[in-house]
Amino acid sequence: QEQYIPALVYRTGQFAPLGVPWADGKLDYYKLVNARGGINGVQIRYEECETAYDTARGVECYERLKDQHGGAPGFDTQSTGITFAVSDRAPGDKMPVFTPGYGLSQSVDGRVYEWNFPLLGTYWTAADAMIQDILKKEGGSLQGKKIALVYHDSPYGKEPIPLLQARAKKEGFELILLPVTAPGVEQKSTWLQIRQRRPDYTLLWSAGVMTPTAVREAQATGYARDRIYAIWWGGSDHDVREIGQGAKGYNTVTLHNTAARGPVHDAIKAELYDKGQGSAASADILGQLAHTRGMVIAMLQVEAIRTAQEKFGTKTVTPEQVRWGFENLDLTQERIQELGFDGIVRPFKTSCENHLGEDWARIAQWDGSKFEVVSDWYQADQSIVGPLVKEYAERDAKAKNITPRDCSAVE
Amino acid sequence: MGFFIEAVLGGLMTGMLYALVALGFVLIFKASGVFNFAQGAMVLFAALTMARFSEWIPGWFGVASSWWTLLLAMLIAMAAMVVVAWLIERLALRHLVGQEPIALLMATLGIAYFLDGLGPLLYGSGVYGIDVGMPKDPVFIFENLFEGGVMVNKEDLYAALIAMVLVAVLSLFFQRTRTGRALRAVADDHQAAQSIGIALSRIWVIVWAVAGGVALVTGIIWGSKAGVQFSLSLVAMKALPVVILGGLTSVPGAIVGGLIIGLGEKLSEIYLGPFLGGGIENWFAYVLALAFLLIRPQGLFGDKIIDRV
Amino acid sequence: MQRRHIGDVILDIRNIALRFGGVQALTDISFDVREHEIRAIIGPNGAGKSSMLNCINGVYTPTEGRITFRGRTFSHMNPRQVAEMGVARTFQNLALFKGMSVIDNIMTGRNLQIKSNILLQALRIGPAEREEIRHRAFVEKIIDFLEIQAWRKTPVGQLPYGLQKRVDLGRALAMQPQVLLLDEPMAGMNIEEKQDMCRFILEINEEFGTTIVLIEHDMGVVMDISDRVVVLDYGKKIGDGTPEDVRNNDDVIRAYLGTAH
Amino acid sequence: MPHAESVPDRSKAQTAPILQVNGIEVIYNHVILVLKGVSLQVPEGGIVALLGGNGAGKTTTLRAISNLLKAERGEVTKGTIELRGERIENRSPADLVARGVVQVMEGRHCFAHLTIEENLLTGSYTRRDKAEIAANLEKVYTYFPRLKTRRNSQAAYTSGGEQQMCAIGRALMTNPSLVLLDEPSMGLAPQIVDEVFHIVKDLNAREKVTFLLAEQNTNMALKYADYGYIMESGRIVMDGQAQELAGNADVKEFYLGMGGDGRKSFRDVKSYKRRKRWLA
Amino acid sequence: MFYRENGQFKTSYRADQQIFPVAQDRYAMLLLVAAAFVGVPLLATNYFYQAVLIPFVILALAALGLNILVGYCGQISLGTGAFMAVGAYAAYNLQVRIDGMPLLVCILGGGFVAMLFGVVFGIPSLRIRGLYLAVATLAAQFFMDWLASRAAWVTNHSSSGSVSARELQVLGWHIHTPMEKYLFCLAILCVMALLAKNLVRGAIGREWMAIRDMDVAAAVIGIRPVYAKLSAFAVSAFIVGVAGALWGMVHLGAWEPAAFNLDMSLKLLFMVIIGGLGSIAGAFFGAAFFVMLPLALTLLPHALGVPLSTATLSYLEHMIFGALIVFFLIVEPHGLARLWGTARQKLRVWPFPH
Ligand SMILES: Nc1ncnc2c1ncn2[C@@H]1O[C@H](COP(=O)(O)OP(=O)(O)OP(=O)(O)O)[C@@H](O)[C@H]1O
Ligand SMILES: Nc1ncnc2c1ncn2[C@@H]1O[C@H](COP(=O)(O)OP(=O)(O)OP(=O)(O)O)[C@@H](O)[C@H]1O
Ligand SMILES: [Mg+2]
Ligand SMILES: [Mg+2]
Repeated sequence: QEQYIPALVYRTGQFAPLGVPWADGKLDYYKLVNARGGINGVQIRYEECETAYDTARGVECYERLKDQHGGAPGFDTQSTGITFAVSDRAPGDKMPVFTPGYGLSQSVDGRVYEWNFPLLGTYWTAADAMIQDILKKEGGSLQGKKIALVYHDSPYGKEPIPLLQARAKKEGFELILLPVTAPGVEQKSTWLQIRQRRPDYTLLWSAGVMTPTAVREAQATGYARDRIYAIWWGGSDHDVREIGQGAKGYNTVTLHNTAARGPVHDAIKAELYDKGQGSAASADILGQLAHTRGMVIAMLQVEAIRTAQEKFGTKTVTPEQVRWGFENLDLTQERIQELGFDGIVRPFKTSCENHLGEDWARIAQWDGSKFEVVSDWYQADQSIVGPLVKEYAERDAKAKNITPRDCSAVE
Repeated sequence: MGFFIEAVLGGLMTGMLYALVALGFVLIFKASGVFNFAQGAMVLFAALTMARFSEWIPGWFGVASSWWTLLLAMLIAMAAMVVVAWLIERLALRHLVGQEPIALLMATLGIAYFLDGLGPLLYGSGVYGIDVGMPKDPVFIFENLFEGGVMVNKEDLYAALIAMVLVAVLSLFFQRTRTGRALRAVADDHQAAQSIGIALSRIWVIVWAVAGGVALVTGIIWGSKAGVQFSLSLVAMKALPVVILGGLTSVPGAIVGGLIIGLGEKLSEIYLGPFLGGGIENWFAYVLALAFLLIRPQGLFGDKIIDRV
Repeated sequence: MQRRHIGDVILDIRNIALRFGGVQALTDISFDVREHEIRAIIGPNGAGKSSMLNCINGVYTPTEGRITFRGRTFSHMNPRQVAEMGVARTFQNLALFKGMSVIDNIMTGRNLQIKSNILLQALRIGPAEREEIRHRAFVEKIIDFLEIQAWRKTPVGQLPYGLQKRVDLGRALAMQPQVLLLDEPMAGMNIEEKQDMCRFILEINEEFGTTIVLIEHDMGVVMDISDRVVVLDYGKKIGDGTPEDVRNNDDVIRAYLGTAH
Repeated sequence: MPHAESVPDRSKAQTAPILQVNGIEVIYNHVILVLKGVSLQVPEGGIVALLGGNGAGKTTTLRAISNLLKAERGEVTKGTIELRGERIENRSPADLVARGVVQVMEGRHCFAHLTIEENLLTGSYTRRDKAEIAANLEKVYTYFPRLKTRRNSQAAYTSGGEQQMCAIGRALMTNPSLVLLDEPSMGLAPQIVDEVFHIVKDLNAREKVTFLLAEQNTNMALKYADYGYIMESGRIVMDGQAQELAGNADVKEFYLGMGGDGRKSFRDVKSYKRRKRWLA
Repeated sequence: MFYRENGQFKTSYRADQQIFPVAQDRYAMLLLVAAAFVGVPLLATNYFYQAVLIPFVILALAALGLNILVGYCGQISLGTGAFMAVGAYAAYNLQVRIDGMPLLVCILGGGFVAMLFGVVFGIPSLRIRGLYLAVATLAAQFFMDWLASRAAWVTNHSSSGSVSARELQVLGWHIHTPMEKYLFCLAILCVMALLAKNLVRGAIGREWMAIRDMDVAAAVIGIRPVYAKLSAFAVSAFIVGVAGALWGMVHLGAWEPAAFNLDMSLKLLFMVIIGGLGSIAGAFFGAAFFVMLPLALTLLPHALGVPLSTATLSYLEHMIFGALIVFFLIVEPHGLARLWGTARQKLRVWPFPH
């Protein structure tokens, strides 16, 4: 018996440098699960579908794979755009969409977004963690400070804006918005504006070539790199490796413990790479941000399937059952240890209202040759994020004619 | 004031970088009447070849990267571009003699697809660096005149110089040499050029190889700024308004167009952008080009469009 | 053969000058064209004959001078106005619509008369369709007249040169013009084809009374069919009169005819 | 070395054919059969006229010889073409120019954006000797003084006749031994037509350049040519010495416009009975 | 020998002016339409609808619109994606902001707004020509990209700039299933194609082609370039706008500005050129080519079980795709429609070679 899992990936196109290790991470974890005997004895049968980060192609993949081999247990689309497109189809198709660390921030609200699971954290989590770190550096007050957001001009890049606006109101800093048109190979005017307005900190919501270009421009305009905070997609080794010393001090926020290696990495090395079965070209990839992120995402999915299996007592599970699994995921510290992810993720528990679980993030800094974690764990401030999620989710519910579920009635 | 000068200088130097890309378009258009949409793909391909070989060669010879390994990598990349030029002529252009410009444009789009696939297939899809020792940190001039001085980016300055030299050499080549004249003849009328013994295939290989060389220079400069990755091919889009503003057929036009677009783009983004929500430079460049074209439909320096009855 | 009655001046050209940058294409040209006559313009290559026609029908704007057409004087016009006033022309270097069939090319000549709007045309109901058929019938008559029935649906780009010239003439005729300007209608034809062309021109002139202004290099043709001839050289008028006058004019012989004729 | 090759062997007798076309068939676009077996010979140092009405296939024949068909999506499907005994169907046009065969295309085809002088100079693309090029240029200017006065204007802005001269001059710049001349008289003033034919004759006599010319102006062509072929609908229907042809009754009637009693006025052709050949 | 028009004499100009003068063509066409409406729904799977049929129908419509501009009027446009986007966002806004707005009105309204947009961006064509114009139309593309992500009212103040359509229904018919979506789009396509065909074979179509082939001559016979060009932009943008509305509202359901980016514009231009400029059928051929080929390239290795990595396959796909485009251009620069025409001509003389 097999459990089918489709994997949307982008190994080509603009964002391939990120997509390739991400995809390899997912695959490596599936392989590891299989090598360890499968999910409760059920082997995973995975299939890749290339999206090239293109929404139309992603939708095509989704349509093609969703009903294959007894139904897919959910999609990790790896793209904000594809998530939007698929989220609208998901309720009709009864298909869970899980977007750890990306996607729609308000889909935390499981009453409205029954089928979406932004586990571990959203862009609001990331933005809030950055502000908290800055607050700490500034001794608790941002009154009169200026913070710039340099963002990829797309839905992805715009996600943190509502949160930052709320934070700006609360902390009394000025928020400067500087959109960069995709792909972002040319950012001279953006950085000249930064030079002109001299923000105290700059947050970077970048992707692909936009990241190294931004760091180079910061260097060329003499903007201190240690005042830049990038979202996790701008925090891979390959984003700054070529810049080396020039990027020293550059910060990024991470959902899991970047660069930390848990026992699971050793297991993958021993079970796969040492036997020549690894997905990436060499075991050097192990421990890199995007690869580990892929592993974490695959792990969450496998855990949701396992939860569903145990609840419904079947071997292969239907998408609806997996949805239940996602909604009742309880990743305890023991379980994390058992899986070999200790030090990488922290325990959390999802529920009908809360499809996120708990969001833990921390800051890592480039020391000239690698990323080092430099902060403690942060969690988004619920007094700010909570109302935002509620407001946006309710607005969406109205627009799409969704009656929010009554969670007290859900078992 | 100091900042304004900085913005102007920044704009002008960015403009020179655009001009470099634009030059590739102009070359091929001037010599064959083909609007080469594959220029961006050629930039990427050349840069990838250069980046990979400059990384591999020190490994093969067991030496540290130095000027001669870079030079060798550059020669290999140039050779690769000549081969590409030759193949393009052999397999595509030769069979499309005398077709409509738009069919040729589409063919170059096909070539772009092909190269976009081939490059990463051969060289991988990671981010690679090209380090030809371009200085990265800013320098400040006029520090006694303005507070904080005027910041100039040395890398841009070098790049602008290289662009200028290339343009000068190519202008002379077109106006003064036998081959230059033949190139212009081919652009006007493929058939007539053939009828008087101009071997189209040779001409085309030459132009495409030269355009490949320009692509290589472009690739090295942009690649050393942003790293060599897939998106590098998109710098070509930034050069399009430059090409039409300067005139499709004018080598000096590429420079002047580049300067105007670079400057207009940066100033508009910095001084106008905040009122419109930012991110306007992309379309503003086109609007600027359009404004000029309404006055001179063939671009500032382009050959006049001739229609007689 | 019965001669037509040649009427009053229909087209009067006064002191036309035309300059392109440094090239003075036309200098102070004046001549007139009478109703129903066949007026030829001759002159060496580059004399400015085509430019003259271009001035008349609004493709070029003369730098100086006036043109009076049926009592209305103008110094510059746009081509559409000229077309509406009933002036049609053919071109020296074929200016046909290469991608279209012969019928469609000639139908374009009827476009000024088409009244139904774009919506009616899209739906192609009632009046639009009837109008289309009416014009089609007219065009078929022209096709019969020019004897090109066999090529009605061929794209004109594929026709031999001589036939293209006829289609060009057909397109102009479809406008039912009062004045027809012909720019070297017989270039590149052999005798027989020239004879055909002459036949068409004479028939048009006689049967519809169309006034014709003709540029032609074949002196045989010019001498035989034109009523009066203007001679241009280097943008200047060097002769004007009946074919006989012109043939014996020394200036004309020197500048144009050469001694061989 | 192509240069040496292109210089014809002048000592050979005039009769040896420089060009021999044997039964060629040409198809356009894979479907339109235009030449249906055309054979002809051009003797070294001769002037041969190819006559025929519109659409007879004259241009196509010339294009087949100079191998310019490809760009028109046409191809030679049968027959052979030989230049001095060597098969040339698969030679590129540039090769042929190097061998001394050049075509002056119908409809001028000057390089619109180049000046007249640059147009002429492109003609010497296959030549390398600077002195020779300069001499050739002078020669062309002496043949066509009008070009000299317009040497710095862009070709597109010159009149039709000037462009025709430019096209011929440009071909002469290649130092040809065989010129394929397509409708040289089209659109030229009578004086210039005379001039052009004079020049042809002159070049032929003085420099032993061979000409194959396609013409509608039968009168002129037969006056200057040695030999003539008459084409109709893709076939050669008649050939012979120029004088013979000029004297032939049918030719007189159909191509020279002369009935039994001399030239007819164009005004009278209305009543003139024609045979309809269009539908042949 | 069976496919020929011999013996089918036309006794009136009306008969001669039919869209398909050859009777066999007429029957074939009727059969095809019947098959599309009745046959396909009997056979197709949901995936086939979503991945092939619906995109095909909508892209064919967009290509049809673009072909009017590029193929018939000779104005090359790289801004088609923008026209589609305008259609989509306008339709979306009509639907969300005005309660009870019928879907058809939304979609046609989208077309109408796109038409206005098209006319505005068509104005430069009065002066600028050829490739200059082509590049200049990119202004429309980048402007729309910017507007959609910057102006909040365009996306009805959605925080992230992505929007999703509401429920679709026409006269009480709820369009839910892929089959219903397909039939809805197909019906619109058929109507539009018929209207477009009427236009291009009528007076206005001749004006467009005249402007395309030789604008000076066109002006001399009294065609106003302003009217001809702008009407081509208007009609084209209208059709493209409707296609955009369908693409957004019916096919995607939810979309972000990138759905109508430059890539879309280039693809559509590809379609009309590979399909055949200046031919209604060309739009269909082109769209079919573009929908099927990448899919075939993706599925083929799967079917054959070739063990290549996703990335390698994807790059090979790119290369093959590029190579095939060049190949088709070489085989027939005038597009698949012309290839089809030549084939028919051969069929007409079959079994004789010429
Ligand atoms: N658009 C233009 N721009 C510049 N010069 C022009 C233009 N049109 C014509 N000329 C010049 O004006 C002069 C007259 O040209 P035109 O075409 O009227 O001559 P033509 O008498 O018709 O000669 P042909 O008999 O050879 O056709 C020529 O010298 C030509 O170069
Ligand atoms: N590119 C083409 N595609 C299709 N048919 C063509 C093409 N070129 C020429 N033809 C056809 O071939 C036939 C012969 O044409 P060709 O040009 O050789 O005639 P010609 O004798 O030179 O006539 P003219 O005196 O008018 O120049 C004509 O019927 C023409 O329609
Ligand atoms: Mg003229
Ligand atoms: Mg000919």
